[in-house]
Amino acid sequence: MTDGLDLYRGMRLIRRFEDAVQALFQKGEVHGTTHLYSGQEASAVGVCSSLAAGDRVAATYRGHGHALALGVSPQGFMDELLGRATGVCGGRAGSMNVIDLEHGLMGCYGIVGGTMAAATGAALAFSLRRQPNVAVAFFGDGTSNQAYFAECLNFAAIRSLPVVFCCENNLYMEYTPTETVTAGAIADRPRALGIATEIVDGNDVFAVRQAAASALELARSGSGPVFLEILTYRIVGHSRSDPGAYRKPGELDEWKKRDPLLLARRALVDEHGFDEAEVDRIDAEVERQMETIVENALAAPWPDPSLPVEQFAGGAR
Amino acid sequence: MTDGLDLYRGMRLIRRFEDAVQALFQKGEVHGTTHLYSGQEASAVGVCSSLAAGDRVAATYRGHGHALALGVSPQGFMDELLGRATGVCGGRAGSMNVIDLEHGLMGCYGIVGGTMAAATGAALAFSLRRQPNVAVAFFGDGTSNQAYFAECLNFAAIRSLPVVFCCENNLYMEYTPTETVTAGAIADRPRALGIATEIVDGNDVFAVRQAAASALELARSGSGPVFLEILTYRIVGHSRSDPGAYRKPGELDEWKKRDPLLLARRALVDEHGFDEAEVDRIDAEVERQMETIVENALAAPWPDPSLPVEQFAGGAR
Amino acid sequence: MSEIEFRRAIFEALDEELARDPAVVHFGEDIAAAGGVFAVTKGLAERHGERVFDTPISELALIGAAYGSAINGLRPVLEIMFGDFLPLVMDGVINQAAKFWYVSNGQGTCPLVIRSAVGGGVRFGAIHSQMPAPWFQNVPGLKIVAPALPGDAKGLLLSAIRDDNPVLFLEHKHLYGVKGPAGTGEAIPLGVAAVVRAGSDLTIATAMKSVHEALAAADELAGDGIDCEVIDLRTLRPFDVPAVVQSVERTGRLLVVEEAPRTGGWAGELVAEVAERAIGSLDDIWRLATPDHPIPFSPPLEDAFFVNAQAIAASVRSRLGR
Amino acid sequence: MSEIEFRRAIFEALDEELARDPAVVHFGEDIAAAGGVFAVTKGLAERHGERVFDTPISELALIGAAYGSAINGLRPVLEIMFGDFLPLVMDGVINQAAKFWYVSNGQGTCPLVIRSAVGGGVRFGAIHSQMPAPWFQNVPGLKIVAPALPGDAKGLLLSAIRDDNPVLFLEHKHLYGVKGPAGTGEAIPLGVAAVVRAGSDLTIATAMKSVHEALAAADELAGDGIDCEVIDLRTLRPFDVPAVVQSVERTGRLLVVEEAPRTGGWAGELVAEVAERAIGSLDDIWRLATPDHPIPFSPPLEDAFFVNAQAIAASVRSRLGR
Ligand SMILES: Cc1ncc(C[n+]2csc(CCOP(=O)(O)OP(=O)(O)O)c2C)c(N)n1
Ligand SMILES: Cc1ncc(C[n+]2csc(CCOP(=O)(O)OP(=O)(O)O)c2C)c(N)n1
Ligand SMILES: [Mg+2]
Ligand SMILES: [Mg+2]
Repeated sequence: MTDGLDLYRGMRLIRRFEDAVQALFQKGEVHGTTHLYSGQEASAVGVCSSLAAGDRVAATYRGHGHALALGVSPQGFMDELLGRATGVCGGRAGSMNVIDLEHGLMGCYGIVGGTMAAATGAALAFSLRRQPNVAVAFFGDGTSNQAYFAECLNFAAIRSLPVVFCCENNLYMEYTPTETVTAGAIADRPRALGIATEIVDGNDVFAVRQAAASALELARSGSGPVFLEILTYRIVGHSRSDPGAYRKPGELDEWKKRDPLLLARRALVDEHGFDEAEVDRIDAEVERQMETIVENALAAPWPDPSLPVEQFAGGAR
Repeated sequence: MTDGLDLYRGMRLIRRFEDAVQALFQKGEVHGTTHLYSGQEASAVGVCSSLAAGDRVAATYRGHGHALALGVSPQGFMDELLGRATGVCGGRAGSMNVIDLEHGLMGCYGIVGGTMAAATGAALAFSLRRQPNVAVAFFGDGTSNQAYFAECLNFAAIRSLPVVFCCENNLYMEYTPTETVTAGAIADRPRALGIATEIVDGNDVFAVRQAAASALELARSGSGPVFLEILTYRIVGHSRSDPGAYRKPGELDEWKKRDPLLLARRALVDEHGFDEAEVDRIDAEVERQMETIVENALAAPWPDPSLPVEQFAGGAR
Repeated sequence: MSEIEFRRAIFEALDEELARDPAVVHFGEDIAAAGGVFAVTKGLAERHGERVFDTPISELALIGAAYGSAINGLRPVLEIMFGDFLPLVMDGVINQAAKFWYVSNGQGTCPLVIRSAVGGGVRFGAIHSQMPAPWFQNVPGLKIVAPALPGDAKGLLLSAIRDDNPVLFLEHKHLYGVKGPAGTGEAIPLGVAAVVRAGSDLTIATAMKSVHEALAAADELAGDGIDCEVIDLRTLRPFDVPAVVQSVERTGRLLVVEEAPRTGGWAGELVAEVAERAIGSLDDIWRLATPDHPIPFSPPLEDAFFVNAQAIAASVRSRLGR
Repeated sequence: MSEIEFRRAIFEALDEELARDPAVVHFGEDIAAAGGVFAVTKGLAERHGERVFDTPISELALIGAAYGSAINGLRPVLEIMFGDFLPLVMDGVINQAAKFWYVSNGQGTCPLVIRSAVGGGVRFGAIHSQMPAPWFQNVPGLKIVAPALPGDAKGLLLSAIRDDNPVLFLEHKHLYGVKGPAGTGEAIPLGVAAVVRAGSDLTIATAMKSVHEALAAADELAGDGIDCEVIDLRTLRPFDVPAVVQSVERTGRLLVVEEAPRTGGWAGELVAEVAERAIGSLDDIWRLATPDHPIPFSPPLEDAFFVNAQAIAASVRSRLGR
């Protein structure tokens, strides 16, 4: 995936996928809770479009966007969210814990900081096996105060592990403004460890892609971890039950003016020489794609609870 | 405790106490393991001599020095190390886990980083109760990579808690040189959080005392935590079973030339106008004090294992 | 008698203790300004000011803050949002809080409470549905409280906050919306079980959401002429073993129902206690718990995974040969 | 048959697996250059280069590194120096490693081993003497191995490293210096108990250091005409319940001896399993464990705290009315 339209399509798919999830939620077809990625699409698409075969990604509970950007089947993912047997994890994982190794998705991690741990471990494997791959951890701004953050940054740094830490700073940790519980600037933390650190406009997919490409190259070259702080905003609730009262007045509207899809569309037309019509066509294609996906998902079979489940890999003992 | 001779006496007591522990260990009178403080005395004495009534200290498994500097009874402490009923914790705690609230010792913590957690909590209590006290955490250089370190620094910083974090940098974490597993400089970590940070010669008790006094004053004033990096060296093994092979050639000898007791003695005579004889007298007094302590400790009664033990504070349920 | 919602019962206990005792404080992630992700603490911060506050996502620092302040004059109540995150505070609980009183030789106490939302059946998947009680059941010095009924939730939380030991207070997500008799609103002692249904053929001992399942099963079984006694354990550490033994000595049969993987859960502990003490009076003893694998997300898988009233009734019938 | 020291048995298993399989790596605090605080891994780094390495004091990152590398082609063996520090890796074990295979629906496995020195009796006090097995006994997907004999230690560690599941491998500090028959030096399957002494009056099931205590007690009791069968469980998750039930069906009595606080330990689980399956064949069933408080440092207190051969023999005599 390399051209601008592809990046746009990737983002559009995520946005419409999340819209569909939200609608299905309201209809009672998706159960439990979901954490939508809407507004942050440029981060996942910008980073994941720069990966090489064999690279691994650790995504969060807010992982739909990362998964789709990695090429995980949107059908299989939607089926998973609906708990169907045809889901990428057979319905076992649900929204927060999807794993799809074939597409480089090590997992979506429900524990804040878990992605950093997982990616650090993957990078350790790459490093010791002399495998020319990079591991990517996505996580939020609030994660910068969690134990795994500091321990993993240091561990990756001292072993010069090929890992790119992608901090998606959307200003909030659930409903609490991160700045109110965070001392200093997030980017100063990796810097204090001597880790190469860059801050990037997370709503500009081209900027993210460029920053990610450099970061991945640097990490792949063996010079150690790279930290990207990706400034973005979540234009939907944290999860299903979000009270929403925490946003500063006008903030949401301001950020909606910088919606990554809007920005990308504008750039494609104004700078990359595409027609509006071409972009519209993508929208229409994604629309149809999502319709089919939702339809199929709703018709997909449920897993059979009467099937026996082994306790351990490799047999009962 | 304010005059130079008192500081010297405090350090001398610790040194000879540790020597006595070591001797008793070799005789099989102290069991298990101990982590001696020899070489680092200026840190405990410099910091603890500046505390106010009601301040609290969290010490490590290498806590004999901190305890004695706080004024914990050397007899009670030695009895504890020998597992006697007359020990400050009745023999329940032993070398690594002593608690003596009366003297401000919240505990000696066997888990690396545990002191930072405990002191942060104490400072939270002081802060919410508007109590004009400061909590002090002692910990080592190796602790800077442990989870509690980063989480507690941030927590203390955002709540402007009255806590002084005293990092006793003795270059090693057990047998591993800390620099080999630590990215960047330790002091840059609190600095990245905007925490007031100072590095001090940890073998110069006067320097430590001065830095500690300022740090305590700052923390007490409500302006938030302070971080002191106290550069020192452990001139004995990490614990009983130390193989010792990790030290760089000549390193130990170099540091012994800067033994805090030597430096203090020199300063007392050269700068503070005391006679060598006065200092010698202290040595002799401490010598006699330690003899009595050891004698008493060896004669102290054992706890009675047949006494009933409650499961919970406040009764069986 | 007036009714109270489980969620509200928790709120009232917190609110009253905060009002009564200036040493009580409550903190956790998103509990103050937003009122908690399960809307339990809405309005609490407005009422009690700085003693109710939001924290960073720093579970290790939080348990440290709770422990350190508890041994220095506060009575902190810490919320760990989901029970699944409790492993992050285990070091603080095991190696600091639960040891303090004993190791200090009684110099001081460590009165802290950890509130946490636990349990499954709400489609939250493998990492937001677990039952942490068994992870903590071998920690001396710790109490574990696990209410089933709204009135109990309040009375037990009052006692937990007043208790001088560290207490893990488990709130089953499924129960937050449940209403029940408010009771007296007074403190209920920890460590005391309640017979919530008297019966003579069989004792079912359980806790939290499973109490409701057991009661429903008992209703169903009554139709088959099987008369179940149902015991709500209420406290999982220490168990009220005498209450269970007493009941079993009458009924001769004990079924322990637990919402946690079968192997290594607290049901085993209770079965062992009773077997050791009352093997002579026992005709039968067994447990029902979940399978030994993580909690599946998919609704049909999750529904089959947990032990519900039907499963309890079926098991009782089969074990009694009916 | 040749003899081997327990410590050396661990070394050999690590050494052989590192040599056999390039995916095996070993890391932890002070294990490489210094050879470990219990001198178990001396020389291992020299023999296997960068695959054996020292780490910072970062237990959360370590379990992350183990988990992340295990699902990406390595077979990491992580040392957590003392079992008392294992709470710091519990999140990684519970929420990452032990769930991976199931939640991924079998897409991949997570073959990792955590070695840890556990247990008391060596005057290390309350925070360096604990038995972590019970904290982990309710974690589906995890295996727990707990050898008593040097030959077993090697064979079981070989199997643990080759196993495709996360395995917690517990090494009792007291056993490091113990010597015993080397055995074949081959892998010994996990989950299989061993009858280390045959007997007909009573079954004693136990693990680790307590196996040695039980054997000594059995010798003593033989003098009184009480013939004990001693079962070394060897694996604590999953238990070899059939082996214990089989034995109990012959002897009619089961004593489970555990080195951990009595309440909520694994002995309760085993007693419950056996009671549920074999209550008809049981004349008696009970456990011996430590008191429910932290481990005291003082030698006389610590000696009285742990269950030794004398305590086992005395309990058997009293329970059998001799
Ligand atoms: C260890 C842990 N603590 C708390 C939570 C509950 N929780 C889930 S998401 C979240 C906020 C995370 O904020 P951030 O890292 O900024 O990511 P975002 O959700 O904004 O993408 C919290 C507190 C958790 N999942 N894990
Ligand atoms: C969480 C934890 N991990 C490991 C240990 C084992 N350990 C005890 S002391 C020590 C080294 C600590 O080094 P440092 O912080 O520099 O303190 P020092 O001993 O040098 O004073 C280690 C690794 C521990 N006690 N706790
Ligand atoms: Mg955020
Ligand atoms: Mg050090």
